[in-house]
This record gives sequence, C-alpha cells and structure tokens, in this order.
Amino acid sequence: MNAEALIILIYVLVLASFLGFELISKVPPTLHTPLMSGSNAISGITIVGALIATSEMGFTTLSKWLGMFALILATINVVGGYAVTDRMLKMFKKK
Amino acid sequence: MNAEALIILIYVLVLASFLGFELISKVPPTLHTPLMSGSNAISGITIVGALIATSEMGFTTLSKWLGMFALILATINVVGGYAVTDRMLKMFKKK
Amino acid sequence: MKIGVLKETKEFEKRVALSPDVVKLLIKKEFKVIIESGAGESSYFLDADFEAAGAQVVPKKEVFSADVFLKVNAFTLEEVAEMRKGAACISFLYAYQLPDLVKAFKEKQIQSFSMDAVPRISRAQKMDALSSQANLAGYKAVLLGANHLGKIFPLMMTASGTITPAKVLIFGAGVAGLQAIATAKRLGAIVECTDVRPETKEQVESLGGRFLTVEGVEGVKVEGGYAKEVSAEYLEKQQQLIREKIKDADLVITTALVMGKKSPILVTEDMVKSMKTGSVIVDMAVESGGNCELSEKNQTVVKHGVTLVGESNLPSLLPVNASQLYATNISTLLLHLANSSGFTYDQEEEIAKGVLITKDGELVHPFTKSILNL
Amino acid sequence: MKIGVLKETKEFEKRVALSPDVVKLLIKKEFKVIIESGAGESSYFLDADFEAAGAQVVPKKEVFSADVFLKVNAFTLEEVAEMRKGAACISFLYAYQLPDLVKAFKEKQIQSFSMDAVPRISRAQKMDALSSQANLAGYKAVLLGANHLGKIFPLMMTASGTITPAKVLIFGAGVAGLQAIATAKRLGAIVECTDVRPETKEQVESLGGRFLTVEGVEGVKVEGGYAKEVSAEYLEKQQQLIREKIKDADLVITTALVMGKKSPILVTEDMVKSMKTGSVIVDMAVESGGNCELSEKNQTVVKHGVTLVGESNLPSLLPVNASQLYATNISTLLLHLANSSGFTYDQEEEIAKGVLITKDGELVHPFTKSILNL
Amino acid sequence: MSNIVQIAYLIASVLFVLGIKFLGKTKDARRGNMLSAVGMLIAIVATLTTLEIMSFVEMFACMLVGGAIGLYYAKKVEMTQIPEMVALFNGFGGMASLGVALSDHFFKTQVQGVEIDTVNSVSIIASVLIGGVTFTGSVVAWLKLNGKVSGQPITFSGQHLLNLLLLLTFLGVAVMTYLFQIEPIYITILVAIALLVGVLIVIPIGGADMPVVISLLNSYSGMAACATGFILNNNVLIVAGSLVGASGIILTQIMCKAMNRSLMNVLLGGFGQTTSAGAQDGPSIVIKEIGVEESAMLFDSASSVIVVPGYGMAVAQAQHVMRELMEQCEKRNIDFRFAIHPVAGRMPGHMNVLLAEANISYDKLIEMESINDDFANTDIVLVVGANDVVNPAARTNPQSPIYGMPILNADKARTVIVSKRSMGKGYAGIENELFGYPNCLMLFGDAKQTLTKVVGEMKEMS
Amino acid sequence: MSNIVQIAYLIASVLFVLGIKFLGKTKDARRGNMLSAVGMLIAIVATLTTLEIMSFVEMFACMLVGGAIGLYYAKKVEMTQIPEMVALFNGFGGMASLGVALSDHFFKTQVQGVEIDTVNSVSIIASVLIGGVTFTGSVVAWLKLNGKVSGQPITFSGQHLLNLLLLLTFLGVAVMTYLFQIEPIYITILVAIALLVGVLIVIPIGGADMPVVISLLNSYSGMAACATGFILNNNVLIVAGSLVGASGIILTQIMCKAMNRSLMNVLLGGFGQTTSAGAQDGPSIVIKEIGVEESAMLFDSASSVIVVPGYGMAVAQAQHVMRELMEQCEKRNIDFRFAIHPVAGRMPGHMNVLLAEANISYDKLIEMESINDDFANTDIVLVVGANDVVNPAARTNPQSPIYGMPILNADKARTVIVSKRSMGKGYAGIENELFGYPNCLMLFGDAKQTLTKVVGEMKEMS
Ligand SMILES: NC(=O)c1ccc[n+]([C@@H]2O[C@H](COP(=O)([O-])OP(=O)(O)OC[C@H]3O[C@@H](n4cnc5c(N)ncnc54)[C@H](OP(=O)(O)O)[C@@H]3O)[C@@H](O)[C@H]2O)c1
Ligand SMILES: NC(=O)c1ccc[n+]([C@@H]2O[C@H](COP(=O)([O-])OP(=O)(O)OC[C@H]3O[C@@H](n4cnc5c(N)ncnc54)[C@H](OP(=O)(O)O)[C@@H]3O)[C@@H](O)[C@H]2O)c1
Ligand SMILES: NC(=O)c1ccc[n+]([C@@H]2O[C@H](COP(=O)([O-])OP(=O)(O)OC[C@H]3O[C@@H](n4cnc5c(N)ncnc54)[C@H](O)[C@@H]3O)[C@@H](O)[C@H]2O)c1
Ligand SMILES: NC(=O)c1ccc[n+]([C@@H]2O[C@H](COP(=O)([O-])OP(=O)(O)OC[C@H]3O[C@@H](n4cnc5c(N)ncnc54)[C@H](O)[C@@H]3O)[C@@H](O)[C@H]2O)c1
Repeated sequence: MNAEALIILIYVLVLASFLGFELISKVPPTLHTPLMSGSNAISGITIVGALIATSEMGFTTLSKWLGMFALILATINVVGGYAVTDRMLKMFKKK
Repeated sequence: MNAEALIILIYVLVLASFLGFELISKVPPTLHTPLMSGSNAISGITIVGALIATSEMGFTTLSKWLGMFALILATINVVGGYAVTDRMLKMFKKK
Repeated sequence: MKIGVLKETKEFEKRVALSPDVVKLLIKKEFKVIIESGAGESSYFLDADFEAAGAQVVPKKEVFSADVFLKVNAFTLEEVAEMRKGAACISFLYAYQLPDLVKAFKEKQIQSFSMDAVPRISRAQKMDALSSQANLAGYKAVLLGANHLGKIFPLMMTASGTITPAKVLIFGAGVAGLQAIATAKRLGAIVECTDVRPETKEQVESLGGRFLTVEGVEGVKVEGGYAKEVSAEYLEKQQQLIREKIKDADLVITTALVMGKKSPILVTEDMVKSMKTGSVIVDMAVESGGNCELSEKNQTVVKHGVTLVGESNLPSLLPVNASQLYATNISTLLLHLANSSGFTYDQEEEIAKGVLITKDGELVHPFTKSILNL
Repeated sequence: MKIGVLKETKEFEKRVALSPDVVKLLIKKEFKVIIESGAGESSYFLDADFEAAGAQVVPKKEVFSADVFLKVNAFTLEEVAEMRKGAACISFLYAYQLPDLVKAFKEKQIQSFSMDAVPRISRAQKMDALSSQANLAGYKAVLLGANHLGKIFPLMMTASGTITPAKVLIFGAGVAGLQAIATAKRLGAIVECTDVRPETKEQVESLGGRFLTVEGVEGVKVEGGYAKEVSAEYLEKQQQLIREKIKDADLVITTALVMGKKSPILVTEDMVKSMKTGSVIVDMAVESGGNCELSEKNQTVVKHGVTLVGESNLPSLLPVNASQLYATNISTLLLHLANSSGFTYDQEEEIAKGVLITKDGELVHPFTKSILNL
Repeated sequence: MSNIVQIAYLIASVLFVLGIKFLGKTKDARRGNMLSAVGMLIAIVATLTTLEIMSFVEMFACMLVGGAIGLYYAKKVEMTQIPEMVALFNGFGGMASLGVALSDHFFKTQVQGVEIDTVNSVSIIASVLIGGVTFTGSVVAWLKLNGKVSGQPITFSGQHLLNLLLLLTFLGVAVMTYLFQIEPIYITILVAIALLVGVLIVIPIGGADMPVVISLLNSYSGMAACATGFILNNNVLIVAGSLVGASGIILTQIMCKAMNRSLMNVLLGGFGQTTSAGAQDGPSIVIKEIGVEESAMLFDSASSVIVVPGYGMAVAQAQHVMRELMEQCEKRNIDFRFAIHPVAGRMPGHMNVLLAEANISYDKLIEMESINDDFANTDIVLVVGANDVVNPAARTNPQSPIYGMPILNADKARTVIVSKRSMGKGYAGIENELFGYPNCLMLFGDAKQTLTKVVGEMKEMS
Repeated sequence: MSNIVQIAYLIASVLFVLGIKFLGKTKDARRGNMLSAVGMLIAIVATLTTLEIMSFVEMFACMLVGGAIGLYYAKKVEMTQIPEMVALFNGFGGMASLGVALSDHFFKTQVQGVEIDTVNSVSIIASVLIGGVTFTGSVVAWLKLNGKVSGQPITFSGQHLLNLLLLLTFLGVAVMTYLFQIEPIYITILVAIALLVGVLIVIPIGGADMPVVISLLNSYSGMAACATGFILNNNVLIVAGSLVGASGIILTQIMCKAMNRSLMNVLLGGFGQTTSAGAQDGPSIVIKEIGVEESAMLFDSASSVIVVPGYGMAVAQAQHVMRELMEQCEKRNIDFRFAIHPVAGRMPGHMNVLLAEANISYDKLIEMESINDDFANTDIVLVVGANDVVNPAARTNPQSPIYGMPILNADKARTVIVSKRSMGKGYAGIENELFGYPNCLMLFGDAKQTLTKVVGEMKEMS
C-alpha cells in the first residue's frame, strides 16, 4: 500500500472514530445492551473481509478453510447480532 | 482525478459532514456568535488553497494575481477571524 | 383642622377609625387629632400609643370640640347633637338606610361624607374601605367556618386512614369571596365558587378555585363592576346548580350583595335540609338580609344539623388589621378633601361628589336622595 | 365476639370510639357490634348510620352485654361496675393516673388495654391513636389561635396598606407541633419552632418553618423518640431564647410533653407580660400541667393582654375526623389482639405487651406498675 | 505531496474537529478557538514547505498585508460591531475560494492548456458559485448591519422569479464553461451571476435576521472551501470545509429556532421585523418583540432584576415559574426582587397569596413605595401579566381612568421585558404606552409557558 | 473494485453511522438497528458482485450455516441470556477477523509468495492480536455469564506480570513474523498468544462486571474489523470498524460510570465485582447508578410513572420540582401519579401538605391501598427521598424493625429510580435491599437539585 493511500485511509479512520465518539454521548441504561448488541452486529462487517478471503484466496486449502471458517463465524455474528438486537428492541416497544 | 481517489475524498467529505452535524448539537445562545466567528476562521483554510494557487500557478499574470488576491483575503479571514473570536471569548470570561 | 375620633358605640364593634401610625401621618400634615379615651382599646391600640403618635387622648365630651369627626360606623343622633354646627363627619354611613341621621345632619348643617360611597375608580382605591374590610371579612369567614366544622380542610393520608379534603362552596366572587377562596384553598380545601358576573370565572381560577358556571343563560346586567339585575331564568338555573352542589359541601360561604338592595336569597331552607349534618354556612350577607333563608344576624345557630354563622361584622373580629386599613382609607379620603386649614375639595370632582352626603343643610347625594326622598 | 361501644361521658367530649365505616369492617370480620344510642351524635354519626353499617343501636344498659368495650376516654367506675367479670376494655386509659380504675379492673378481672400505650414502632402505626389525635390537635390549635388573634396570618400588600404576616412560635416539634407548623405556614404566617430533640430541626425546615436552636448546649437525653431528660443548663439557655423570641410573637403554640411526667414550664408569667397586647397562646400541654404558667385548663382567659387558650381536648373539636381516625386505630388494635371468636394475642408480642394493662386480676403493665406501686 | 505534510494536514483536521467541538461549550470555547488556530498554523506551515517557492516575496507580502488588516480590524472593532465584522471576514473567505478556483481554472485552461476533468470542473463551478454568493451576500449583510444600507428588507415583485432565472442561467452557462473550457468569457459570466445572486438573496432580509444569514453564509464559505479542496485534491480543505459547512447549517437552524422562525421564513424574507400593536383605537404603538432565548441571555447578563407580577401571572398560574426564575438568577448572584403593586391582581393581596404558594420568601416582596426609586438602577424589569399597574398614563394623562393611581416605575429601568399573551388591555381597559417605549421588549405568549422556556434556556446556559 | 461497489460501501457506511446514532435514542433504536442491517446487506451484496466466484457453493453454504446458527440462537435464547449471547456473537466476530487476517497472510506468503509490506503486516498482526483476544475473552465472558465457569473473579499472584510478559513476547514474535514472513510458525505463535491473553485478561473479572467487559470486547472486535479493513484496503470495513471501536469505548465508559467504577478498576479486576454499600453492618448491596440525562431519557420513553415521595423530598423541598416533572410527563401523555404512603415523612399528611403547596391536584395523589397493585404495570417508579416506605424487608424479614408495616410495592415496577443523596438510611435506620434490585437505579444527589436537572434535560428533549 502506498503512503498516500494509507494516509487517506487514516483520515477515514480518524474521522470515523471521532464520529463514533460523538454519536454515543448519552445513552439511557436500558439501551446499553441493545446498543452493544447492535454495534456488535455492525462489527460483523468482517463478513465482507471473509467473503473476499474465501473468494480471492480460495485456492490454497489452508487459506480457504480459514476464510470459510471466518465466513461462518462472521455470518453468525451478523445474522444473530441483528436478530437478537431487534428482539430486544421489540420488547421495549411493547410498552 | 480518478474515480477511486474521488470516492475516498467523498468518504472524507461525508464523514466530516456527519461529524460537523454531530459536534454542534446544543449551543447556548451566548456562544452563537463566537461559534460562528470561530468556524468562519476555520473556513479560512482556503488560505492553503490560495498558497498553492499563488505558488504553483504563479506564472501567468492573471492566475497569479487572482491567487495573491485570494491569499490576502484568506489571510484577513483567518487572522481577523481568530483574533476577533478570541476577543469575544475573552469577554465572556470576565463575568 | 382638628380631627376628632370617637370610640365606636355599636355592639361588638372593636374597630377604631384611626391607628397610631396614621395619626402620626396626620400630625405631620399639621392636623390636630383628639381621640376619645379607650377608643383603640379593643383594636389593641392603647391610649398611650396614640399619645405617643401625637394625638390628644381626651374624655368623650372633649372630643366634640373637633372640626371633623371620624368613625367607622355611622354617627349616632346623640353624637350629632353634641357637635358644633357646620362640623364635618366621615364614616360608613349607608345614609340611604338612616333618614333620621340625614335629617340631623341637615339640621346641624353638618358636612357628611360616607366611606361606603367612595367610587370604585382606580385612583380612589386607597380610600376604598369597602374593599379593605371585605377583604378581611373574606379571610375571617373561612376561619370561622373552619372552626365550626367538625373536620379539617386538607386532604391527609395517614396511617390511621385518609381524611378527604373539605369542600368549600363560595357564592359571589367579589373582594370578600375571592379572599375566601384564597384562604380556603391555602388551608387545603377544595373550593368551588359561583358568581353572576362572568368575568369572575378567570379570577376564581387564578386563585385555584373551580368556577361553577350557570349554563346556557345570560341575563345578568353588570354595571360598574356590580351585579345590578339578574333575570328570573338565571336565578332558577342558578338555584338548580346550587341545589346540586350544596349537598356535598362542608362549608358554604355566601357573599352575594346587590348594592343598595336586599341581598338575594341563594340558599333556601330546602337546600339547608339537603346538606350533610355537621356542615357549616357562613352568611356574609346577613347584614343586608342574608343569602340564606335561615341565617340569623349576629347569631350562630344550628338548624337541620347545619351550623349557620350569621356574624354581621366580620372585619371587627380582626380589629387590629381592620382598623389599620380603615384608618388609611379614611385618612386618605380626608387628605383628598381637606388640608390642615380646612376643606378644599371641588364639589364636582368625582370622588368628592361620590362621598359627599349632606352639605350646608342639604342632602346632596343623588343615590341617597333617590331612596330617601328627602 | 361482641363489641360494645359506649357513649363518651367526659365533659365536652364529642368523639366516639367507632365510626360507621369501621363498624362495617368489623361486621365483615364476623364481630357483633352494639352501640349506645346517640353515641355518635356529636361526631355527626347518626344512629341510623351505625345501623346501616350493621351495628345494633341500643340503650346504654344493653351495651353492657358485650365482651369487649371500646371507648375514647377511660372507663368510669360506674361503667366497670356494670360489666361482666372477665370482659375486656380498650380506650385511652393513662392508667398510671387512675389507680382506682386499675383496682376496679383487677377486681372484676377485666382485661384492659390502653391506646396511649401502643408502642411507637413501625407496624403499630395504624393503631397509634396518640399520633392521629395529636395531628388533628396541631391543626386545630392553629385555627383556634388564628381565630382569637386580632390580625390575619398572611402578608398582604393592599391599596390600604401592607399587613405584615403574623409570627407564630411553636414549642415542640412532635406530631402536633409539626402539623401546627404546616397549618400556620399554609395560612401564610412566619413560623418558628424549637424543640429539645436536635433531629427535629430538619423536620421543621422540611415544612418551611424556621428552627430555633438553643446554641452551645447539648444535654438532652432522647429515648425512643421521646425527650426524656433535659439538663438544667439547657433549660436556662432555652428560656433565654424564648424570652427573646416571644416578644415578637403573635401566636404561641406549646406542645412540649414529657411522657408520664408533668409537662415543662416553657412560658413564664414574665414572658407573657413581655408579649404584645392582643397576642395569643394556645397551650396544648394544658392537660398535663401546661407549658405556660398562666394557662387554665379548659378555659380561655386574657391575662396581661394576652389571650391564653387552655383547651385540653383539641381533637374533640374535630369530632368527625378524630372519631374516624380513632376508630381505625382502635379497631386495628382489636383485630391485632383478637378475632371474632376471642382474644388470640401472645402476651410476649411487642404490641400486646405494650398495651395490656390488667389481665386476670393482675396489673401487668410494667410502666403503670412502676408508677402506681400496686 | 510528502507524507509529513499529509500527516500535518491530518493533525490540523483533528484540531479543527476539536476546535469546533469546544467552541460549542461555554467553558472550553476559548481553548477550542486556540486549538483550531494552531491547526490552521500547522496547515499553513506544512503547505509552505511543499511549495516550490517561486514567489516567496509576493506570498509573504500578501500574507503580511492580509494578516495586518485582519488583526487591525479584529482589535479595533467595537464589540457591538463584531457581527458585521464577522460577516465581512466571512465574505473574504468566500471570495478567496472563488479566487483560488478562478486561478486554477485559468492556469489549467490558459497556461497549461490541459483539459479539466468533470470532477474538477464541477468543483470549480461550485466554488465560484458558493464563493461568489458568500462574498456579495456577506458584504450586503455587512452594509445592512453597519447601517450603510437600510436594515429594512428591500423587496420588489418578481424577486424570487428573478433569482430562479439567474440560477437557471447559471446552470446553462456552467455547462458551457465545462464544454468550452478555453473560453474565459463563460466563467467570467458565472462569477458575475454568482456575485449578483449573493446580493439578491440578502437584500430582502431584514436587519434583525442578519445573524441567521451570516451564519448561513458562513456555512456556505465552508462549502466553498470544501469545493476548493476537491479542485486541489486536498484533504484538509475538504475536512475543514465540510466541518464548517455542516456545523454552520446546524448552527443556523439553532439560531432560527432561537428566533422562533423557520429558516425558510428568514430566507424568503420581507416580513418585516416589527409587529405592530393590534390596537383598534388610539394611536397604535410600535413595539419590539423579544424571544425566549434572548430574554434568557438578558437575564444571564443582568446584575439586578425586579419582577412586577400582575393579574396575568395569576391567570397563567405562573407563580411557580417565578420561583424558578428567582433561583436561576440568584445562582448567578443577580439581585432579584418582586415589586408588589397594592392593587395588582383582582383582590387585595392577590400576588401575595400566589407568591407565598410558590414558596417565595416574604422578604423578596417589596412594597411599591419602598421599591419605586430602585427601578432606575435596575437592569431588567420583568413585567409578568401586569398592565395597569405599570401604565405611565397614570402619571401623565389626566384623561386616563387610572390617572392619579400610583404606579410602579417599571419604565425607568434599563430594560423592561413584558410577558403577556397579546396587546390585550388590563382591567382599566386602556392602552399602555410603556409597551412602545424604546427600552421595552414584549415577550408574547402565556406567561407560564414562555417563562418556563426562558428558565429552561437559563438552565442550559449555566 | 468498481465504483458502484465503492458507492455501495459509502452508502453502507452512512447507514452504519445513522444506525449507531439511532440506537442510542429510545424512540429510534429499532429503526437504527434496521438501518444498519440494511447497510450490512448492501455491503454484502456489493461485495458478492465483485468476487470472481470460484467457490460459490462453499461460500453460500458457509453463509447459510452461519446464518442459520445465528438466527436460531437469536430466536431461541431467553431474554435473560441475551448478554451472554451477545458476548458469544462478539467473540465470533473477533475470530472472523483473525481468520481473515490469517487467511490473507497465508495466501500472500504461502500461495502468492509476495512480500507483505509494513502497513499490511502491521494490520495483520493487529487483527490477529485484537481478534484473538476478542474471541477467547468473549468466550470466557460467555462461560462466566451462563455459569459454566464461576462468576467469581479468578486471580492468582503474578497475573499482571504474566500478561505483561505475554505481550512483550507477542511484540517480539510479531517482529519475527514481519521479518520471516514465509515461516508460518511465527504467526501461529502470535495466534496462540493472542488467544491466551484473551483468556487471561477476562478471568480475573467478576461476573457482575461482565457487561462492561463485553462492551469493551465489542469495541475491540470493531477495531479488529478496522484492522482487517487496512489489510484489504477496504473503506467500509475501516469506517464500520472504527465506528464500533470508538462508540464501543464510549459506551464502555458510560457503563462504567453507571456502575460507579472506573474502567481501569474494572479491567484490573480482582477487586470483587460489588460496590459495597457504605454499610458497616449487614450484607452489602450491589447498586447501579444512573445519571441525570439517562433518567430524563427513561422518563421520556415511559408510558406510566408513579412517584413515591418520602421524607427526603420534604428535606430537599423538592415538591415544586415534582410538579414540573409532572408537567413534563403529562405533556408526553405519560400517566403520572403520586403514591402516598400513610407514614411517609415525619408527620401525618406530610406529603399532602407539601404537594398541595406545589399545587399538585388532589386527584394525582393515590393512597397506598389503591395504587399498590398498579406498580407491577408501571414503567418507572421514581422514589424521591423515601426509604422505609419502600423497603421490601417489611414484607420479608421478620427480624426487621419495620416488619409488618405495609409498604408501597415500588420494587414491582419495571424500573425504579431512587433519588437520594447517598446510601443513607431512613427513620428506621435499616438497609434497604430494594436499592440492590436489578430493576433499581440510584440517582444520587439532593433530590431538588438532581431532579431539577432531570426536568431540565426533559425540557430540552421536547
Ligand atoms: N387588587 C385589587 O384589589 C383589584 C380589584 C379589582 C380591580 N383591580 C384592578 O385590576 C388591575 C390590576 O392590574 P394588573 O396590572 O395586575 O392587571 P391588568 O392591568 O388587569 O392586566 C393584566 C394583564 O395580564 C395579561 N394576561 C392575562 N392572562 C395572561 C396570561 N395567561 N399570560 C400572560 N399574560 C396574561 C393581560 O394581557 P394579555 O391579554 O395581552 O395577555 C392583561 O393585560 C388594576 O387596574 C386594578 O385597579 C384590582
Ligand atoms: N409520617 C409520620 O407520621 C411519621 C412520624 C414519625 C416517623 N415516621 C417514620 O418515618 C419514615 C418515613 O419513611 P420515608 O420513606 O418517608 O423516609 P425515610 O425512610 O426516613 O427516608 C428518607 C430518605 O430520604 C433521603 N433524603 C434525605 N434528605 C434528602 C435530600 N435532600 N434529597 C434526597 N434524599 C434525601 C435519605 O437518604 P440519604 O440520606 O441517602 O439522602 C433517607 O433515606 C417511616 O419509617 C415512618 O415510620 C413517620
Ligand atoms: N377598580 C377598583 O378600584 C375596585 C376595587 C375593589 C373592587 N372592585 C370591583 O367591584 C366589584 C364588586 O366587588 P364587591 O366585593 O364589593 O362586590 P359585592 O360585595 O357588591 O358583591 C359580591 C359578589 O356577589 C356577586 N353576586 C351578586 N348577586 C349574586 C347572585 N345572585 N349570585 C351569585 N353572585 C352574586 C357579585 O357579582 C359580586 O361579585 C368587583 O368587580 C370588584 O372587582 C373594583
Ligand atoms: N415511628 C412511629 O411510628 C412514630 C409515630 C408517631 C410519632 N413518632 C415519634 O414519636 C416522637 C414523639 O412524638 P409526639 O408528638 O408524641 O411527642 P410528644 O407529644 O411526647 O412531645 C411533643 C414534642 O415536645 C418536645 N419537647 C419535650 N420537652 C421539651 C422542652 N423542654 N422544650 C421543647 N420541646 C420539648 C418533644 O421533643 C416532642 O417533639 C417523635 O419523634 C415522633 O416522630 C413515631
């Protein structure tokens, strides 16, 4: 990776981190768990990485298996994460 | 500019805009003017553009003059902006 | 000018026309003040206090040397007899009820002014003794009523059970009625009030009371802030409303007056019968006939299980404050009409015109004239 | 079990031991209730109300067939004489003051329980008639005082001048004292209060009152929430404080009691003399000797220009509420001790132990024993 | 560009972010300004290192001149004129962006003769438009604020239509500019239109709304810088520009809300800033309105306040809010009292009853005679639902039914804020000329509701 | 990668931003989750289009399996076990990052045989470390929470030293990994160390602190995703990862603050998981704190509120604030009542006097008997300076001096907020175990001051 590309990625990283900080300022305690769970689902974005890994690197056994393993785990994280968050939040609505 | 570079610039733009929105949520009325003035000074960042313009494009008369003109104005904006903001904010302290 | 203050002679009257503070003020304005000995006693103003303020305290007889006489209640014929010809008198007169007194004034060519005739205009507010006394009366009516009631006013949730708040029903939201609302509300009662004048709704609510509106009728003529005439239809609807509300009331305070007339009967014997045993009615209109059929002037009686308080002179039960305020009112009027060297008023000026009853042997007050036909 | 309610015989007593509501509750629990005719009258509970609630209303004689007798005030010897042997009695007894009654109970082997001996523990709060009655008394004391005062309580700025607020000084911030503070404050007075127990400061302030602290001394022994003993030094400093404050007071209410003892003298004759003419003292401790030297039990007297109200039975002046609350208290105690088939209490249980005075011909109450030496 | 410069830009960007963040917090505002100034310095120095300095002298000369002018005016300007100064500075910023864009355009088309790609072209055009509008708009705002041009809204029929036409023309010419890059005429026309639009959109807006306009233009100048960033492919310009652009919009909205106006309402302009009294009889009074936030700011900066309660306070049941206001003021060590007129309300002692209910201690309530001389030394008098008792006609107009009644000298105070629902009359049924006095501001609305908001604002400020 | 994919990633990133933003707001949380799920879908679909799908079958099989497992557990899990489920999912996320990093490493070194540059290398190592720690850490947290491993902190001496040593070793081996990329042994060691460290840092932390740990690990898994983004030079991974990383840290801090602990305190562990109530006698109680803002948000989203006033309200003179709170709630159509305990305060009717003073109408005051059954259906009970009257010991503990006294069933409500200054006792002088109940949140501070702030926050929200 060339330095310029890296630096611009760092821009993205820095700005996104700031944004992450600013977005969460005051959260009522009832939302702590859903928020954790919801953002956990977002961190399942590794699934994109896993997809790329299984595909591009799909030729060696080890890389492939690792990729597939990662893909399964990431999918669990994503699907389970969103589903469970939604379940929790649905509960709140009922009131 | 190639598309990839553009897109990543747009990332920067989008994230920075979001950040701009999030940063300013509640501002006491007393700070409206200083904030306006302070962020006005920041918008004087065009000075960087003006510098580049005067330098890189410093060969043609028109471009150069335009660049210099821009540089003067941008410097006024930057220096005046910061100074006047600071003056305002100093006043608040007094109370 | 020499001011003479006589001790009140009316039964149960505890007020006095001037207070030491006001005497001091008048002395500063170069009036002379002579006061009958013991005049302030029942208002807890001692002779010594008056003397300290600069008045002369003298036996009754000597007071009659004054130029202008101040009292709370109307002067007696005996008092007038002792005055010098051409003297001046100021007090509550309700002259239209006292033809003999007016005659005596005329004969003695006494200039008389009546406190109850102060016009209710903005700049006369400081002389408005009707208001100042009604205000105290409103407060006192609640206290008297509360004292006769076998319950407390406020809601109280206690280990031994919950005491529900007393319900107080007030008729008439004039000065006295409003103060009664405020006082009952302060003590924690639920207060409801009705009045013929529609603008009183907002006033009642501004004090936390609930206003009972007689629905679907207009028919009240209001003149200069006073209820003048009420249509028969209105009265009937009002009766209905009262009939309904009075059953639940613990304390009823009636303040409805119609200037110069017998006060309207708002609470009939039937209604009293429908009330809860132990409840109380304070009839503040008892002096002018009463708003309740059964109330008796100056007496507290129990009828059909309801205690009827017919105290006709409530302000007098708060003599200290009542005298203080009255003294301010009467002295302000005096200063409006006169300075230390004599009367200076312009007979056409609104206030002077309003209060002047007799002058130079003539009855000049139009309203009094219209009633007495003198 | 048959409950008998006797009409109170004490002078001026208007309360009754049960209310129709409570009767209904007892009937539901399968008790029988017989009530002396007219017992509730002065609390505005009619015989018909009781009958509607399920009680039998009978002449006095027939009441004596009951198993347990309820009253507000202590039973008279005559009443005890009419009871069957082994019956039970509940009321305020203050048994340590009534050796004859205790003897009579012993002779007749009557189980007696005293309402004034209910221990002040959390779960007994519903039986705590001392509190429920003191609470009402505190309210009433203020109303009585306010009624005797020649001024109004609140500050009022009017066209006729400003009326300064009344100053109310309260001694003792027990249940009655606190309610007095609340009531006086509601009505708009400036309220100050002093008590020997330091924790009352916060309580007084929580009601908007100002607490007067006796500076620089400790020396108060508090036991179980009651002031037990006060050092001489404290008393002296307290006197000094009172002397200073009482001069400005318009209304003084004293509530200081020391359990089982004569109440302390807080207001001396000297102090009364120093007070403003027209001011009022309500001595709520008058029953047990009074907090003011000059107050007279059950009388309202004027001494040195100060009105001294010595009403010893204030709750009785609010008979409706007082009876309601007392009925809850006494019935809760009864239900704690017994069910419809008889007494079931455990003599070692804290409440039962606290209230039981005599049983099986024995005086079992330790405190009463210690005083009476029987 | 070297990595170090890029990292410097990154640091500058972070400092700008922190700067804006802190500028919104009373305590940290000054530090925030410092931080962003440091960021600016870093960005400038970093830029200077990258340049092949051909024109060192000119550059420094320009910066010296600009810096001196900026500093001079920043120091010299009077505090009251700061808003107009900010407007002017802001305009310069916009103009600078325009200048850079033009310079780049000419350089590429005229000197280098290269084709400008779409992104660059769009960026240049955006920079010209936004920069130009910002410049003339700011200048007009500046002129309006310092009185060189009337603060009155200047409107004419067809105004909005004209603006629309101009914008369409702009779009057309923009396309031409892209297609015929070599022709300088098109971009020149663009500049002209942009400058004209700037003038046109600001003139119909009244002087009182100028702060909002300036804030919006400030946001624009950020966007212009951002566009310039795209032209130069420069991150720090994009970050700083978009930060200012976005935060400026939010700030504008906050300010609009504070003025109880919608942004649209402000921009369409021409509604005039004075409400005339809805009086049917008598001479109508010209009054000035005040909003909740401004009221809060006035209280915040006062050192003495007197409240005059009247019947309206009772009607609104605003007594409890008064206690809160008192608490807020006393927290700020503001001397706070109530002036009780003897006949305020509808019964003797009406105000006393209510204020006692609200637990306001008696010693805060001052009688008319005792307080009447203090009004002249008082920063703010808040008249809450009172009318007759502060009506100067009682002193001056013998024809008035209240003539001769003593009144509270509220009018003598430095500033009078009157909280009532409308221009409705009081008990006496007469107009109150106090409301038209120059030191009097009307805070319309139910007393309880509006004052609750004022107190809310004050809580936020502390 | 095609531009369209990049734009899709940009959109996904924006959706993640909005998703996180809304997840923090009671009303919008569910929508936020949806938005971010849509973003995820877009990112996945966009990615799929770019792939030269060689292994289509395997890929879909993996996703099906993973999706099914995820969905199954998400549906099946009991509500009470959700935190542990989240922990596990989170661990999987971390492991996935590790897997991708490893896969990339092996692919490049073993298959392609290319040199991995510094940035990439660092990214891979970071991904391995963070992903590994996240995985085993989460698994331990999961085991602790579901009781398979004791919730007690497991400590041994030299624990911190061991961790330090391990980290140093990791650094050393990391350098080796970079230098001798071709040797798979180094990276394998790195994986092992990372997994071990994950276990070691979580075991000393007590079960009650697990939520904080999970939140922190959640932040880590974000960072791991971010590192993976750097490996793959993929923006959406960087944006999403850093968003989660940053917001996770903030959330962790918020949670720590709510538990009145510092993050350090939690992480260093071994202190026991209980904040002991300042009790000298009796078992100490574990409490949760709540702040002013969070309280306001809770009220904002409630549909029924009961206030239990006690002596502390009187001491604080907070009655007027209660009326304001009532007004704020009623504005939001929240059912709002006061439950009056017969002996609340220090005199009969104490609460009545005060609430009447504050002009709260009588019909808002409900007796204990009438309201006691309603608590169970109430969203929020606010206990204001009451203590004994809501002490469940009165029902359950025959030894307690208040045993047998009827109490208000405040504990039955969904959430109980207790406003008092400290863990101070009430009149009866006994501990109140209600304060330690899971549905109970302590709002410490003088009742008037804190609740004034809560009301202030609520006003701002509306
Ligand atoms: N105190 C007494 O004993 C007594 C007795 C009888 C008469 N008066 C007379 O009453 C008058 C008292 O003067 P004042 O200044 O107190 O009252 P005022 O002159 O009657 O004025 C009250 C003002 O309050 C405003 N208002 C009403 N509701 C409001 C609300 N919800 N929020 C905000 N403002 C509201 C009204 O204006 P908007 O409609 O525009 O809101 C009105 O102009 C004097 O003229 C006095 O002579 C007094
Ligand atoms: N009602 C009566 O007639 C009567 C008479 C005598 C006794 N009692 C007894 O009094 C008790 C009443 O119960 P309760 O629940 O009302 O009160 P409580 O149990 O006495 O508790 C009051 C609580 O208020 C808190 N507090 C004090 N000041 C505060 C402030 N400024 N802000 C916030 N909180 C404050 C205290 O905790 P912090 O110190 O932590 O803030 C304390 O725990 C019962 O035990 C009852 O038996 C009642
Ligand atoms: N501007 C001033 O200076 C000033 C001063 C004091 C009073 N006032 C006004 O004077 C007016 C009268 O006050 P007041 O206290 O002397 O009144 P009042 O004593 O004459 O009457 C008391 C109240 O009874 C009401 N009433 C009469 N008949 C009734 C009926 N049948 N049923 C129910 N209510 C009935 C009246 O409307 C009045 O409100 C009020 O409007 C008051 O505001 C004005
Ligand atoms: N927990 C409960 O169930 C419960 C119920 C009711 C009352 N109480 C408590 O019982 C206690 C006594 O209440 P009470 O009303 O029966 O008291 P009381 O009638 O015995 O005495 C009244 C007050 O006078 C005060 N006092 C005594 N000597 C004094 C002196 N020399 N100077 C000034 N003040 C003096 C006492 O301290 C007390 O506050 C209080 O602490 C009250 O809170 C508890």
